[in-house]
Amino acid sequence: MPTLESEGKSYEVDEEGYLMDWSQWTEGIASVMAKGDGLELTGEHWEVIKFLRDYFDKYQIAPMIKILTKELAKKYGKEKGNTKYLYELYPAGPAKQACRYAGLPKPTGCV
Amino acid sequence: MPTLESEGKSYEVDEEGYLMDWSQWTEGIASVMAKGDGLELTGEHWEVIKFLRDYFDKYQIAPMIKILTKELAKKYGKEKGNTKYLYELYPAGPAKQACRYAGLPKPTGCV
Amino acid sequence: MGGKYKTPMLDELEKGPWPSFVTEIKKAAKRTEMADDELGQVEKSYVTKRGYWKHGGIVGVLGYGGGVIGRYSSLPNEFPGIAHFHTVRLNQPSGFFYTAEALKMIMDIWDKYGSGLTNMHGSTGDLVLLGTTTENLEVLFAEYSSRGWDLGGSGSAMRTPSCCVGQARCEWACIDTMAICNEVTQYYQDQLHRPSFPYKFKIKVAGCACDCVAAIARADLSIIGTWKDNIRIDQAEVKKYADGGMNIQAEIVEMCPTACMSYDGKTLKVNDAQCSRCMHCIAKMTKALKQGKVKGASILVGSKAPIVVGSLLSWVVVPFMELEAPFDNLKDLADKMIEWWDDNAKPRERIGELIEVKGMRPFLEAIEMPPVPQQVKYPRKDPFFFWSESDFN
Amino acid sequence: MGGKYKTPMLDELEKGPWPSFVTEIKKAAKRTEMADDELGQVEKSYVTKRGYWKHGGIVGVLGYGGGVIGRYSSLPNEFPGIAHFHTVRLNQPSGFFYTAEALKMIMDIWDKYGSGLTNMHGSTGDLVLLGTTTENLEVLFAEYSSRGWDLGGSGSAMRTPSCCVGQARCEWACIDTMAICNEVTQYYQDQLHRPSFPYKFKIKVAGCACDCVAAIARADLSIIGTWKDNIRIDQAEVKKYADGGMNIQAEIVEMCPTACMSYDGKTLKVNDAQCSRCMHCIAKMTKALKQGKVKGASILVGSKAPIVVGSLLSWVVVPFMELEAPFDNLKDLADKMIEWWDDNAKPRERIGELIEVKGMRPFLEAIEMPPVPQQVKYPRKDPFFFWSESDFN
Amino acid sequence: MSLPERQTDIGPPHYEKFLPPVIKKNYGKWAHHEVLSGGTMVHVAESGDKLYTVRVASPRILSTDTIREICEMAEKYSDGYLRFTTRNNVEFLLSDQSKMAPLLAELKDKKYSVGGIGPRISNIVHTQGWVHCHSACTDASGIVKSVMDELHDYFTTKTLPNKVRLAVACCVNMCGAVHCSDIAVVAIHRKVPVIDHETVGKMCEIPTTVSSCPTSAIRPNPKTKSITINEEKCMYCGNCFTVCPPIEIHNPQQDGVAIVVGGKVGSLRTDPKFSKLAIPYIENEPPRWPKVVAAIKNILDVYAANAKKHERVGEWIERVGWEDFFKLTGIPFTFQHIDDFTFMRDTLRNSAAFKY
Amino acid sequence: MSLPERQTDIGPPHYEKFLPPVIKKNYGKWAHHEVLSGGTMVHVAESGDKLYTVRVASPRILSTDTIREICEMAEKYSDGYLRFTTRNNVEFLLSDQSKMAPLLAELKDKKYSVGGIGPRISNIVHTQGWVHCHSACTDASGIVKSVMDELHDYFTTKTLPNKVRLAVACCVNMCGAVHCSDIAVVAIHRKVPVIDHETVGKMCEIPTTVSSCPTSAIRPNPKTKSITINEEKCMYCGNCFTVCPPIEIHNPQQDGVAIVVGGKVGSLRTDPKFSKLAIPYIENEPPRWPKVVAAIKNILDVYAANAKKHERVGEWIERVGWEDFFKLTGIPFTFQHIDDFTFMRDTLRNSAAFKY
Ligand code: SRM
Ligand code: SRM
Ligand code: SRM
Ligand code: SRM
Ligand code: SF4
Ligand code: SF4
Ligand code: SF4
Ligand code: SF4
Ligand code: SF4
Ligand code: SF4
Ligand code: SF4
Ligand code: SF4
Repeated sequence: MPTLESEGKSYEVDEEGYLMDWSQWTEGIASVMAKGDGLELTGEHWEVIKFLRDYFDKYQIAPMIKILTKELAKKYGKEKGNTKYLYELYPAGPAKQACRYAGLPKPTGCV
Repeated sequence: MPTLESEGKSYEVDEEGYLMDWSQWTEGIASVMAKGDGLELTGEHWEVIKFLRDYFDKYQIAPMIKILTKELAKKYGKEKGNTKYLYELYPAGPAKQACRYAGLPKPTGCV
Repeated sequence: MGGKYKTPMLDELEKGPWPSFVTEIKKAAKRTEMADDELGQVEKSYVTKRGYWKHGGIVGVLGYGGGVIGRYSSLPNEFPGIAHFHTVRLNQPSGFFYTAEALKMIMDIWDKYGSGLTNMHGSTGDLVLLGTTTENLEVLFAEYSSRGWDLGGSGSAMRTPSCCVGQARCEWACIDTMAICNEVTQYYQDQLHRPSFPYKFKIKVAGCACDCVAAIARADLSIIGTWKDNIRIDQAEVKKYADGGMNIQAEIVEMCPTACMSYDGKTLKVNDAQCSRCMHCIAKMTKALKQGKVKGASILVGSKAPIVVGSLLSWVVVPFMELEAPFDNLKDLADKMIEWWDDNAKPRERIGELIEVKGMRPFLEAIEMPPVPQQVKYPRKDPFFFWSESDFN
Repeated sequence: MGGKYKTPMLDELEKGPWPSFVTEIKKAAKRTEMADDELGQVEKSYVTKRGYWKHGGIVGVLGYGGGVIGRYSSLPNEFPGIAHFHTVRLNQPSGFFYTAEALKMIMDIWDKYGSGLTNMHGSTGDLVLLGTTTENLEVLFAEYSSRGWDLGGSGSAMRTPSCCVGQARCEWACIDTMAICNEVTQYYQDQLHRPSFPYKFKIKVAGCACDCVAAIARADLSIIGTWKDNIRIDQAEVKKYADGGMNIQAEIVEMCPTACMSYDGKTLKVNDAQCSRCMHCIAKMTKALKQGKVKGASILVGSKAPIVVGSLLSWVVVPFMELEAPFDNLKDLADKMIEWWDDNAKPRERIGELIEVKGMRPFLEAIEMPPVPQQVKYPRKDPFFFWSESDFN
Repeated sequence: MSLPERQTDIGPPHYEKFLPPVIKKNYGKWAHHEVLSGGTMVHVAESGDKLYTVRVASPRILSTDTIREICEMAEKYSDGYLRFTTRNNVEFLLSDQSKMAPLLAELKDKKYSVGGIGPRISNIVHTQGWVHCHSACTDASGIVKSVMDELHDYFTTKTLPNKVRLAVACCVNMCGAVHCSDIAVVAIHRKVPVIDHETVGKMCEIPTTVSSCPTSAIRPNPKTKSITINEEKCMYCGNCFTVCPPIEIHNPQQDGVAIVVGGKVGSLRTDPKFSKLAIPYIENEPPRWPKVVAAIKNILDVYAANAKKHERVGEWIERVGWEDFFKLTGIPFTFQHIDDFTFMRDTLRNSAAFKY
Repeated sequence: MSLPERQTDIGPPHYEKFLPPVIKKNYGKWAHHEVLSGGTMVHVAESGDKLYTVRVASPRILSTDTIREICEMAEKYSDGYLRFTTRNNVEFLLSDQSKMAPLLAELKDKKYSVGGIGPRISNIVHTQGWVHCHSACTDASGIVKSVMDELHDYFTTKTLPNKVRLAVACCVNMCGAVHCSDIAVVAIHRKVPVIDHETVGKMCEIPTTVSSCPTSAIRPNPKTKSITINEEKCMYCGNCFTVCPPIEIHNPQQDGVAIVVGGKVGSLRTDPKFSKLAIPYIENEPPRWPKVVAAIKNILDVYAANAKKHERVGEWIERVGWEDFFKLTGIPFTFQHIDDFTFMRDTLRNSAAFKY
């Protein structure tokens, strides 16, 4: 099983880099993952990660994209409420990057 | 609205003598009702009333006759576990007498 | 007595050729205050477009838990005669046969203690006596029962069974509907008079697929006569129908649901292996076609009115069963059904509803019937199904 | 390369007249380790009766959220060539038309970066390239997209639309299926590549009721060609069919579902008011019968596979709609459907399932369609139904 | 007054006591029958014996006077033997053909309607309505009388393609086989019930009330010790009222009736069928419900004009399609017709073939 | 290596680029067609132009080599034009009739199967199976190959009453139109899934897993932070596994296939139909699934012997009745055949008329 190192600790991840245990997540992990993709996490990135993390804490599921974009629009302004914006922030897509950085369970089934 | 007097208090009942508010029930009420029917409540009568009352407290519904007879059999012996026995105790029937004495809501709909 | 109320609305319903219930109430109102006040209250309902009855009451006779429907006017001051207006259900004789003598006796007693109004009959089958008071119930019961008439069912109990006229008059009765109806009524006397079921249970018996008692639509246990062997054809009579102007091709052959008939202008043929015994051809050519001789009944289960899950028609569970007096096989089967239902149902859950919840399998296992294709219109579609350990052997 | 594994089980499947997928894998295995390890793993599955794939992964190309299905062997040490074995979905051209030149180009690139195996085509319609590694994905995408080929859909997104051959070859195509398919594919590019729906959404277009693309069974939005006016009959051609040995009475007239045809041995007639445009007679007598000239499509909604509530066939929502390029009315309608679905669905809820939960009314109101009898096989049975304030006017 | 000695669990008298001798003799041995007129028929036994039946309309609510009158006629013409049918008609059972004519004459004289046999309309199955039931949201007897006055000829003489079974249910409890009738009236509510919270808490079994609701619109409300109804989900069935009287479902302004069509019970030709919704609502218009009468008449006329011989209403509709039923009858198709209850799925059309 | 410039959202190439000139010219103006043999047909345009189609079987899993070989033949005989059908066959599109014979000869030579046109069996719709899918509980390609070897004559030459559409689903996700096929194989599980509780808690969305279950067999278990399955209610659909990988549903000893029959997609004659359960379980027997092959052959033979011309499998069964289907095929009727899922109600027989 591959691992990921952050702040001196090592975490199990799967072959696609998703954390194997969502409860272990730390902000540091997100940063390390982003670095791996050559991304520097800006405040805007953190807005998304924070929303995902809060939503997951509350509902134990990842939000549908629609909800994510709606909420981003509500909280941070209309220009942030669309998939185009999300893909600009996370070029590999919200599932592959934002959810992964936020330590959410790997999305399933929807392929 | 007719009333029923017991231990110095007066209680609203409907035209068939059912208590209008099941929460007001007291043992005295049961005795008064029985007297009205010319019945003297024995320990065996109270076994039934007690079971009905406990069941209602627990589930907020009257038990099905089947459950009543089953439970009587279990608690007080097989010979008490049938409708014949119930009708001997309460000649007008468990719905009309036992439930009424126990202060349960009037059975509905099943006519 | 009578004539207390002006009833312009109801009077309208005395016009026209169909017999008028208003006239009937008025007749009784001449003799009883009950009927007169009933007339007044119904007139009021016609004006205000709403009923004035309180929710059903619990009244009855000693030793019984059913047979009487309690009813109280919600306007007892305005219509004191119907402050109490209970109905008494007398269990009808199988097939609704009477003699004038017996009926008159029933009426005489009713006139003494009741409103003078009846329903001949209630929808379940009882002879319904419409409107009396609580204090008259014991008297009425003593009068009737001492003369051989008992009460019918009500409440969460076995309900009064009923049947079509059957072999008493009908050439198509594959089973003795009246004997069966009478037998199950007698067999379930205790369950009929002392409610101890999760909800009501109705039995109806029809002699053939015409189902003149609507058994398939309104009985928890529907017993419908049928046969197994070949339809018997009298070609000479076929010719008479043709000569009489019947278009046998269009009216019979083309309406046969299994397309198993043929007619060449002379001989009418049935491919019996394909016949589903639907009764159409026999019913329309009763002189020419007769059922086979191996007769019995199909047993269906579960029909009911729409509340709660939507109306149900009964489902075939035993495709064919011979039924001869004293019908022990039927009583056994009914006992098993009721036991399973009783053990598993929630309050106010009919047997058909329970089968929907639990599935056919536990029910069939309880009544010891194997699965057969006749039980389904078609097999399941989705590939989701259960396996028991017993299936793995 | 190739031949790493003994495959006695799979070798059995090279026998017999039908073309063998094993032979195909072996061909590729001669050139790629991927295909060779695939062969080995499948052989192992045949022995142990189980698959060895990990649960689907999330891989893809930058800027897109779909189009690639991640797949990893659960035995990467035993079969390292398929440690990664992702599929790439190339969006097929409408109607699955190709030139040899285009296809060869696609194959050349695939040989460079993939397993050498394909599915022609995937069940949704994509040209499926079977098996590559994560690092090759961007390269493949650059190669293909620069040559005019884009990825298809996957995930909770618009899926690759598909259609029957339609007017390109078929005399019965009432609508230009390929143009419609191409148009909606282009119109929904963003939704196709960037999943933003509650679940998948599929569109399929069939030119007539034969439904050669199974649109009614496996598309959230099923578009099926039809016509409104009278069937055109060429009696001379009818005669030729009869002369050729066709039993017109049995094969055509008696199989017409509405019984609206008649044939007297000479003239074939259709009572057009009764015809349901089922296509049977036209399909079996294509030279003699032609559809009417007022053509368009029926719009149906909601079909899907059995998970979760059981399989669904699509339901008629718009009985008839003219469809001419650029098909704005269709795109409008689809937009409204998707918007309503998007606003109301739970995650992983298909539009058909949502309609079952919410009822047809809110859906029809959302797409601004009035209720019409064509939407139902039959009206509801039980007398339980809703009223809105708007109904009380 | 001393009462006669009561007996229990004796059941009904045995039917044999009431069978005329010709029936006893030929019981189970009938050969065939023939319809002689709209209200008379003869059954012929294998022995050659004959039984004549004269069927007479009844309003079902009968006074003891009328029953006595009927009994007297039975004594005069049918040796005192009579029966009632499963649809509440009266049948005189004659073994002596010569008594038919005088019986018919006396019946005519006394304004009884003779009919209901053969491919006709028979008595309308119906129940209590405002006459006796707390649950009624229309009156059954009044509608029956009004409809049968209008269709009277179809009872006595005129024929139809096949039997047409009519029924009236005075509420959705449907105390009859209304749900499988050729044409039926079923009374409905259209407003969410009004709850008397204080009384509910005192008088009702809350769990029973909650589980009574087909659409799970009811939730217990621990605060009020009563229940809450989700108005969005309620479709006014009144089942909560049945189990808990203080939940008032009646609304005289909005209560009314729906018309359902195409049901049948027998298995002849086609399987038994449920009736389906034709007209979702007609207001209550006592005393003669003219709109209801007209609606039924219209459907019946269209059926009579279009069905093939022996086709029941539902069989005719299924042959021509519901599209045509609505077209031919001119009845508007509404959202209410589209099923959204438990079993909507199978009612929606999933076919590319239909009519316009 | 520098990559060519990627483009996004361009969609597929326009189909017009790939249409042969005869199609472009006669687009939308075809008059009729004629089936020439089991695998060839001609379409005639209003203009009189003709288009010849030669249809060739494909295993759907195609190597690039084979595709190149096909392309080469297309270049030789059909000016490079070809297409695939919705059932994954290859079609050569010829405008020159004289090239038909040599094409057919070369195809024969290279052991391609020509067929699938007209009232025959065409390619079996199927999906990934063990070749690529984590969800598979059988292999699709192996069954397809085994069945088509057996039924090969029905693809190439022999005719049937009508088209017979076969399909194989390698799990109940049913990635095809399996649920509406004349005869189809669908792979099923028979055992309650085994849960790896520790991993579930860490890796799965619990609410999603709970709501994935069609029978509500799954409850969250806050103690284990995982879920609990009510074994009584589970009918092994595997949907929980789809959304939560650590729920292991596969069981090689018990996994197998069911056979369903009688579905169709077109609206000709009768409405589209779902396939219904014929055989609830046959074990997996790789490599050639002899019992599955025999079962399909048996059903097909009985259909061929009993159906009327133009009747599809489902139409034939509905005409003779399911009672007869089981009798004629000799397939035992089991508890599994009786629906007990959501829509059981309409599948149970509610009629007094049926066959034995
Ligand atoms: C008297 C009778 C109507 C009549 O005028 O003929 C009748 C009258 C009532 N029925 Fe009924 N039912 C009567 C036959 C039926 C039938 C028909 C049958 O038995 O063949 C049905 C449909 C078949 C069925 O059982 O499903 C029927 C289905 C109901 C229901 C719905 C039950 C269900 O499971 O869906 C109720 C509601 C209930 O039980 O709470 C009901 C409830 C009632 C109540 C008790 C009203 C209530 O909500 O408590 C009615 C009392 C009316 C009154 O004041 O007199 N009645 N009821 C019928 C019994 C007379 C008799 O004994 O012969
Ligand atoms: C590749 C393909 C099968 C094939 O070999 O052709 C396929 C493959 C998968 N399908 Fe599918 N589906 C494919 C067409 C279909 C179809 C047919 C169609 O689209 O016409 C259906 C039935 C129609 C429908 O959508 O209902 C279909 C219904 C499903 C379902 C059930 C969805 C439902 O709502 O019931 C699932 C389960 C899921 O979504 O989680 C599913 C899930 C899957 C997954 C992703 C497995 C999973 O559980 O996550 C499969 C990946 C297999 C793999 O490893 O390659 N696949 N899937 C088809 C797509 C190829 C393409 O793009 O052309
Ligand atoms: C007297 C009665 C039985 C009883 O025990 O009381 C009865 C008696 C006969 N029925 Fe019936 N049926 C009687 C209620 C029914 C019912 C039940 C109902 O309406 O609630 C049905 C089911 C209706 C349905 O399917 O919805 C019924 C469906 C039939 C049929 C089938 C008609 C059809 O083609 O669909 C026949 C056969 C026929 O008419 O050709 C039939 C035939 C007969 C025959 C001819 C049987 C015979 O040989 O004696 C009897 C005289 C027929 C007539 O009245 O035209 N009887 N018949 C019932 C009379 C009710 C009434 O007063 O009108
Ligand atoms: C090529 C193809 C369309 C495409 O875009 O690829 C096609 C082409 C034609 N179909 Fe089809 N159908 C094609 C898949 C289908 C499907 C879909 C499927 O099988 O998944 C169906 C629905 C099947 C169903 O109902 O379950 C289908 C149901 C029909 C029918 C209706 C048959 C019936 O009587 O039920 C006809 C009419 C006929 O055969 O008389 C038809 C007729 C035709 C005609 C004659 C139309 C025409 O005039 O060109 C074409 C040649 C017929 C033939 O192959 O015998 N086609 N046809 C598909 C070939 C698939 C294959 O390789 O075998
Ligand atoms: S159900 Fe059959 S046996 Fe009974 S009366 Fe009707 S036709 Fe005769
Ligand atoms: S009984 Fe019905 S199925 Fe049998 S031959 Fe007569 S009409 Fe046909
Ligand atoms: S669906 Fe109709 S138009 Fe399309 S190919 Fe098939 S037959 Fe032709
Ligand atoms: S298209 Fe169908 S319904 Fe219309 S005439 Fe032809 S066969 Fe009959
Ligand atoms: S249908 Fe309703 S209103 Fe009429 S009698 Fe039955 S319960 Fe009462
Ligand atoms: S009327 Fe019916 S639907 Fe409405 S709350 Fe009461 S039980 Fe529920
Ligand atoms: S049917 Fe099941 S196993 Fe087969 S490809 Fe689809 S999801 Fe995978
Ligand atoms: S396999 Fe299906 S039925 Fe069983 S627990 Fe999982 S989701 Fe539920």
